Amino acid sequence: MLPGTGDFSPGDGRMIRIHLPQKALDLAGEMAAINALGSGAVASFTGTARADDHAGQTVTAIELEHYPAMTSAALQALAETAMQRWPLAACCIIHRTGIIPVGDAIVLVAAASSHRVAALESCSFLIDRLKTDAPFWKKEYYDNGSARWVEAKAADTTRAQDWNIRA
Amino acid sequence: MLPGTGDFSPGDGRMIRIHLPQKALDLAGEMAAINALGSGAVASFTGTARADDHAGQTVTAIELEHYPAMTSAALQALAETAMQRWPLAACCIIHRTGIIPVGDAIVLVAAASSHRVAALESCSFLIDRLKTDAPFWKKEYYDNGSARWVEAKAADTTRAQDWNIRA
Amino acid sequence: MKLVYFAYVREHIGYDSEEVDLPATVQTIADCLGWLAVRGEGYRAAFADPAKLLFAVDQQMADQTANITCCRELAIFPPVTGG
Amino acid sequence: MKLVYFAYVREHIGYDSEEVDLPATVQTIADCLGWLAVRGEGYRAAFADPAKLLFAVDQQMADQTANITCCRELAIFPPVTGG
Repeated sequence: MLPGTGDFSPGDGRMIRIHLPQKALDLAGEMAAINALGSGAVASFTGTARADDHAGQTVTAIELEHYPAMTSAALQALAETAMQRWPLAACCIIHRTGIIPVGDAIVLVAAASSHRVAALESCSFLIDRLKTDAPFWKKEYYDNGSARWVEAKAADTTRAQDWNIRA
Repeated sequence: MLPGTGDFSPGDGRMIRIHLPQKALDLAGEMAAINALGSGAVASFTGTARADDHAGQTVTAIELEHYPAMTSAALQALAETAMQRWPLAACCIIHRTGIIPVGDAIVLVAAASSHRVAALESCSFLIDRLKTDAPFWKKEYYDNGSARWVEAKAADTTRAQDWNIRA
Repeated sequence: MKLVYFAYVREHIGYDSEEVDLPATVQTIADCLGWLAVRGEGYRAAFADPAKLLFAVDQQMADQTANITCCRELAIFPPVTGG
Repeated sequence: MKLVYFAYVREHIGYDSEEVDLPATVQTIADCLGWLAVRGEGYRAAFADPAKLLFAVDQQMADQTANITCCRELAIFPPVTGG
């Protein structure tokens, strides 16, 4: 575990959980843990490495590079922003790093609340903002041995900024 | 299994899964099945029976009554509406019925897509519309032996209708 | 025709379903509510706030003006509260 | 000062980090990019499209006008693509 990852509590019973594992995510375990809080509403998002085609080649794996000295602090700040904006009992961001074979999960974000809308909105907020604010870079490896850095999408930036103006 | 529940395919590889179990939901199994589709993006919402307080009494269990001849058709219609509105690979609605002890999940909805926004939006749509369009009625049982039918919330109706005018 | 009741409507009336022969004067759901209400206190209590009731004709949602002369099953229930 | 590079910036430059002593003329991130670019082809390639680059000063996001004379670590990287 890197410094700065783990489970944090703002001191009032609420929970922030940030992990950056280099191995397969325990999706069932993470979801069971957040459901066990008994908050009433849990929303989650899972992003998985896909066997996409690009210029005639098929993705066989992706690599997630990150900035260890900054990543966990950036994710914790993101979770704290969500906690301030919505009445959440828990916020969970698990992001795998290193080489990730196609079919494996890259990221899990989840939010627990007694309010359905708070759980749903904050879950969307967490993944939207993670995509533009956290120092991760994705490289795709193809079946012909080539590789390519994934380019950032303008639509992701627009969607992340839309949270500034949403009610 | 009731008639009309199960796994359905519109015939093009997409999947609709509707279940109305009377026992504990297998959340981990359901999430594993939808993640195994390799769609890239999976969003989920889980609603759990909470030990809420009401007029000084604490909820110990809830009962979900439904209209068996109508429920699965209503949920299937809801899933098909979501499939028409967003590019989804799969749509899953699992709703428990009967007596549900506090702490147990009542409902799981999940949507899989190659597009993050489609997964997130359709998941919200499914649970928002389920709350107003599917024939379920919730009764709370309290620790003093009393019981009460839960009243529908105007805010839920407003939110469900908001999907009519959203882009 | 089969009538089916749910939640507090069912509890007030005391049955979850019953078979009825509607008189020719009963054409719509609203007519049916009026005809049922005179059958007893349970029905009157169940239909005390008719604006709050929902209806399904042969498992399709319908409003009080819907014609039910050809329907096989009319369901009467309060606003839904699932999820 | 420590410079750290990520993704294609790192690959073009050939190092993931290096220690440098900045001359007094280098006050901002923009100055630093100009100073680094003359050090070789790898830097020029990495900074070919400076409008696309992002920066963090001591692990806080910053723009090219940020003063770096008191900073310990400057990170230079392309737009992020996690999640």
